[in-house]
Amino acid sequence: MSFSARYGTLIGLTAIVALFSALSPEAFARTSNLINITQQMSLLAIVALGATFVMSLSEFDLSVGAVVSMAGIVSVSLFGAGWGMVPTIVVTLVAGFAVGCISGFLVATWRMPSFIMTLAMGTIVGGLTFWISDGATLFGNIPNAFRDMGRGYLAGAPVLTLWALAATIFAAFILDYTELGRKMLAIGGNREAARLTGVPIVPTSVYAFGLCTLLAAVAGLLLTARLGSAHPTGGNGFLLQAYAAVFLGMTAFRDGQPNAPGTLLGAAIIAVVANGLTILGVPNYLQDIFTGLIIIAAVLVRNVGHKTQ
Amino acid sequence: MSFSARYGTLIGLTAIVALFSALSPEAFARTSNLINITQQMSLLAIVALGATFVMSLSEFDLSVGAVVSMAGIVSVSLFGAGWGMVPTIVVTLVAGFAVGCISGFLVATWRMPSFIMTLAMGTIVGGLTFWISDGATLFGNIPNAFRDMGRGYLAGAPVLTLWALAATIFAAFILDYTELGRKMLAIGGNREAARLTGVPIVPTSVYAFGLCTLLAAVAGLLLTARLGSAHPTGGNGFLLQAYAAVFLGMTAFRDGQPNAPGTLLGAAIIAVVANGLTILGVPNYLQDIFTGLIIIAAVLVRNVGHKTQ
Amino acid sequence: MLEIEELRKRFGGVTALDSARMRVAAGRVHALLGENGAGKSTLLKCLSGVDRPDGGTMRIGGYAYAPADPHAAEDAGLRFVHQELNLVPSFTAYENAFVGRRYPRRLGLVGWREMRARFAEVRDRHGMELDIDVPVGRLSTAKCQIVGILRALMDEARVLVLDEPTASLSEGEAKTLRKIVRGLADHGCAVIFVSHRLDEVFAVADDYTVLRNGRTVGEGSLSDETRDQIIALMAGEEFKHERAALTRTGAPLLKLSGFTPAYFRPPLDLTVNAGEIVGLYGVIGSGRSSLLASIWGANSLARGEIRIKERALPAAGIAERIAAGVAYVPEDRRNRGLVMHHSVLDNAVLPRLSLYRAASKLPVPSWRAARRGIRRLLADGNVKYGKLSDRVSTLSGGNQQKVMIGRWFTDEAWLFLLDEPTRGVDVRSKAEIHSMCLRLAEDGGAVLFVTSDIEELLMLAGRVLVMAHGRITLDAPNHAVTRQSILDATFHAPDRDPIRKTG
Amino acid sequence: EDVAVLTPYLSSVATNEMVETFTTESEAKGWTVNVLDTRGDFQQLASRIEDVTNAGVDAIVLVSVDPNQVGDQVAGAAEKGIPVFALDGALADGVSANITTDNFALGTILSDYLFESLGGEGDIVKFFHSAHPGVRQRELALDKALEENPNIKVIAEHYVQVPGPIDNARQAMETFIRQHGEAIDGVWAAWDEPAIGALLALQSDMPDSDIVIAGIDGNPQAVDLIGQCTNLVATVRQDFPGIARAAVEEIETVLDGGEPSSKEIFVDAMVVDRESLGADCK
Ligand SMILES: Nc1ncnc2c1ncn2[C@@H]1O[C@H](COP(=O)(O)OP(=O)(O)OP(=O)(O)O)[C@@H](O)[C@H]1O
Ligand SMILES: Nc1ncnc2c1ncn2[C@@H]1O[C@H](COP(=O)(O)OP(=O)(O)OP(=O)(O)O)[C@@H](O)[C@H]1O
Ligand SMILES: [Mg+2]
Ligand SMILES: [Mg+2]
Repeated sequence: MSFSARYGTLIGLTAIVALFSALSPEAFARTSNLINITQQMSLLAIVALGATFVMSLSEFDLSVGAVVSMAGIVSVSLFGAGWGMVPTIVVTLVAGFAVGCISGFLVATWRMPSFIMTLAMGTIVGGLTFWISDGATLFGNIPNAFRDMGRGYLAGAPVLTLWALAATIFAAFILDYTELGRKMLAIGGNREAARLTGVPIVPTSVYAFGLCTLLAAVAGLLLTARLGSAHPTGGNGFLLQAYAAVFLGMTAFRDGQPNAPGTLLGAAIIAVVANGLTILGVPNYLQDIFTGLIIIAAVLVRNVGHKTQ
Repeated sequence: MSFSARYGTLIGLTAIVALFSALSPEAFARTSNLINITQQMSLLAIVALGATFVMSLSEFDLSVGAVVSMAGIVSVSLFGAGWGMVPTIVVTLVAGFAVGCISGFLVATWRMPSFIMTLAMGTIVGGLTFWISDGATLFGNIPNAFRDMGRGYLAGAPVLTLWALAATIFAAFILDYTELGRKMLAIGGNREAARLTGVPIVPTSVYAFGLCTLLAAVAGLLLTARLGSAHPTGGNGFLLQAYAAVFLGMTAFRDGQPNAPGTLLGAAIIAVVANGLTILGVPNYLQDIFTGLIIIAAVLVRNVGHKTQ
Repeated sequence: MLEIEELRKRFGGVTALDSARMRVAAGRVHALLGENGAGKSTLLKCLSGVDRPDGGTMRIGGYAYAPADPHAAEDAGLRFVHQELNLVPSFTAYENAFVGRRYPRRLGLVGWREMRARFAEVRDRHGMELDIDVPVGRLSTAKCQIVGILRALMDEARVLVLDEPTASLSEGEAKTLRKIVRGLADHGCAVIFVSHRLDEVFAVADDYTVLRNGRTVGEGSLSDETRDQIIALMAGEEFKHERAALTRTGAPLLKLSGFTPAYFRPPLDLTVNAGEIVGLYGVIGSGRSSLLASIWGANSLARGEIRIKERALPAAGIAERIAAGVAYVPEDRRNRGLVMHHSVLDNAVLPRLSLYRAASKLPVPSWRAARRGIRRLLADGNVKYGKLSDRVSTLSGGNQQKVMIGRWFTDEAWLFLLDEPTRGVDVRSKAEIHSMCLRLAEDGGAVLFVTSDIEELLMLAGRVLVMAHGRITLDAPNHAVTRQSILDATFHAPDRDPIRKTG
Repeated sequence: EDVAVLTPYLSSVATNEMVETFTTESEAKGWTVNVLDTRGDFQQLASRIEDVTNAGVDAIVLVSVDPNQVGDQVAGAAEKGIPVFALDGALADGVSANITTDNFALGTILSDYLFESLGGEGDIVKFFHSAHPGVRQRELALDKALEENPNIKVIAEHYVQVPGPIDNARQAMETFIRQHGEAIDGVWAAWDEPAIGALLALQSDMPDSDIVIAGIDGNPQAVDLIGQCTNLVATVRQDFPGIARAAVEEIETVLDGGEPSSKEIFVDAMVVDRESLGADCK
């Protein structure tokens, strides 16, 4: 595999950063802005890392957006009911994990297409979220200690950036360095072969979907901490972007397999483009057009080098 | 294959209709309402039939929602600029077809993942739509003859229903009775086999994506005719629902292959559930929850019968 | 008729072809021989326009021939049955025959009825048995192979290329195929035939070309050569294949009583003892593969009692088998055996992930230990590969097969269920797989293997089982059977036809 | 009486507040209220209007939509004798009455208030969303106000993405702060959610700045933040409960066989700032 094929997407990101730096040396290229980008991409990265798990099974989980929203609403509701920080966080994460486990269980045991299963699950979760919140934005009663989990700096780095890094390491560890992760990838590669070599399909799938929505719930908590409020559809915008990040990452490394560093890179590309275009003051419709073009270009860089066979 | 496996999804739809009829004999089960459902599902069905083409390649086209919106905005803009009906329709459809052709070409020649490629394409199309419309809802200047294409009755049937039927026959015809359709399904079934036996991958993919967005543009035109206005993001809601319909249809017939009658059935399930729950006056959040549960149940009915091996 | 000179092809760092030469005459059957990874399939892929050669010339009938894609090859009158079966699983057999060709039409529409009729005619003309109305995804490997062959026979060909067409066919079908091949050659068609079954090669082919490491190292007429000479050419050295004889048996390891793989099959009783190598023979569709898969616990429809080392196991459940020390190798490596786009390492380590743990209680593999262990395992199995990180799909067919078997040969497993284990494996590696089985049996393990190759059956099995229509119709030690008694048992008439139509 | 309330924007705070008040008030009158949200989807909205028409409700209430966008369906309901009311919408054939605040006026009040607190000159950042017809009117009002105040300049603008407007606006504001820093004097937000997002960015990245932020809607979280003496100094409060209450009264009149008091009923808007909240920010 040629160099441009192996590191194409990384080269793509570098080129994008270089381009924006040249166009806006004082604003874009300033360190504080670059650091800020790492913070802006972090929630997307966390959701996308979760999606990486289900993609490694070659499945989709379309409920992630709804779970992000749900986590926010559940946590603020619990705070509102006077719960403390630890129980609130635990209950929210357990709820998030459970959503994925249910999807994973149904998908694996009944061979339901995950696309439709998780779309339905996302609708159900969205309905529950509406029920809990009555459709209103919830705020108030959020402890400051909780809010500090999603804002400010720690040892010079934005707290959110640190969370995203931790999530990346976590996902990379699971996928590359645990039996669970290898089993997920084997199922994703050839389900029947994996089954016949003794990979337990149901538990592995349940974990993959569960980890996916667990990370979505983490992102939902951090989003709430960052904003100081929770909105019943506030996380829905993450859905397509998260999968875009995973797909960008799949083309980035490892010959087309979902992988954690790639997903982080994908999220970075999306965030850099959004930040750069905003700084350049490009009108919003042109932002859309450029975003699309840049993403296509980022993938092309890699595939042009790869088009052998 | 057992009876419940073969016709499970159809049984599912029948059960749902029977349930709603029992719960609301005078409002839901009235003929006029049932006829109206066929009208309400028609645009979704048309978009979903388009998506059936790309799904038959085992690919996605996530730009369909944006193309629906674009077709509306382009047509009303052209009407506003004084264009006649025929040139307006032709230009809009050509534009819609072109979007898919570009995606299909890039996906097939460079092996770009269609998910990311068409997501980017949808973003670009969305940007263009905004540019043309300035972000505003456009209305006025729409000829009545055009509007009549998307409302009213013809020979006792809603015009939109007839369009959807025509689109179903068209899609079924292409997929089952033309070489083009068989080539699409061959590529989707085993891309390597298709390549080795000399199926032309690039032109076949270009047609599949082109037909997909062409039908999306048709739906966009009909939506505009139905509403008498065009909204720059008015079609975006079709995206996930359309794929839900295709997936429901895949579980319905033909052993998991995308197929036109199945897609129509899928769209019908979605439309019946929405209509029935509205007529029953179920609160908003419960509608979401029920919709999710019913869709899961509809697929389960089939898979339970099918869970052999 | 067909002349190939100086053909070269490299894949990255691997040289697959390095000045290969071949001359095929019209009206002759030409055997293309060589060990696994010698470059046979690559040569044929260059011929079919799938791969573009890096250098060299090809001529057909004196004219230069350089196909740009599979279509060009087809237009030039070449027909291929590739080693890896390339069928669309959701399509029926008859539609698969037309993929990439012009479909018959009625009024401009696809003529389904004519399509089916034309294919059925070809099937009947060649005397093959095949249900052509179900999606091929539901057919067994062997039936799929027949579909691929019939596809190539749909119309007149100038050159017919068969890459291991008989690898999973049993005696009867293979014989039919040989008859077809002879018939075509007699009509003036040139046939290229790749096979690792040398007796078959001698039975059907006129000429031969031997490849070694991508070079042509010998060619000529087969009537001038002996089996041993050919083997020596292929392997580059003298090599003798010993016939196994093992009869010592111990305690029962596997015991089935009233065991049914599926509701439409009759119940079976079967015991496999320690130290035994049991060969299971039968025609296509006799139920061997489903029996093996059911013993493995991969079949949720299986019912009945199954005991391994006296311990009763649930009728379905793979994990219990693995824990009990059973290993299983399916016949269809591509769809059921390997994750083709994953690396050699990932594939090799998959059934034994917990063997390479960093710490015994921690489900975290140590990749260093895994790489070391797998290198040794693959070396033991004589697998030819580039790097451990290469995709397993880049290995030659026989080497993929060896990865799939070799990965189970660790100390944990002692009862092996092998479905066509030497499918597409060259003579020398076949001997190595056989000796691995022998060693296992000598150490108190046991092997139950399915084969469609009667040679192999007699060579390896200490005890011969024959299945017909889901029943065991013969169970006798090796020394007590003859070719004829085996074939008789194969065609044992059923009391009633237990096989119901699929679909 | 059965009343169907339909909107594509239930998750927007303003819409939600109207719907909530409307529901409470009408349930107090013993009506059954069914609320339907179509998540920004107008084709669905059209279908749902058809459904409730078929189900034979006694009145239809459209919230935060221009009924012209679903003209035929509204006319269809009117034909069946079902009165249709618009809240924060517009007039159209078949609509009995539209109860609203003039969005252009809201935009003017906001612009004037902001410009005045800047002393008639300065550089502002603009957050907008032209897809929403009402919000777009506010933007047009800003353009007009800018014409009249040549010393006010828009140095950066951002089209806010929905869903997730707060976080989206926050990210854009973070970017603008790094880009323009002290040069920014004020933030004009077409509604309160982006204003909150801008404030969050300011609080974490430039806590000592005196940038003035103002929005529209009277979103409770915004009002809360104004009361806490943050940089978010004002919002133009549409009287959503007032709109909803007025609507309930009009509907009652019509259901009793009367005529609405007027086809277009405007409910006043007012500025909510520290002063009106009585906050002591010294
Ligand atoms: N796509 C590929 N990429 C890299 N290496 C390849 C590829 N295809 C084949 N090779 C290598 O080329 C060599 C020749 O392979 P080929 O498949 O032609 O062998 P073969 O003679 O058909 O063997 P077998 O009898 O096992 O089928 C092998 O070493 C194989 O690993
Ligand atoms: N559900 C079913 N109903 C009826 N017949 C079936 C069903 N499933 C499989 N069969 C048939 O049962 C036969 C047994 O196939 P199996 O693969 O077990 O036999 P085999 O001897 O291993 O054959 P091969 O050598 O082709 O692998 C096949 O002919 C298959 O078509
Ligand atoms: Mg080969
Ligand atoms: Mg078999």
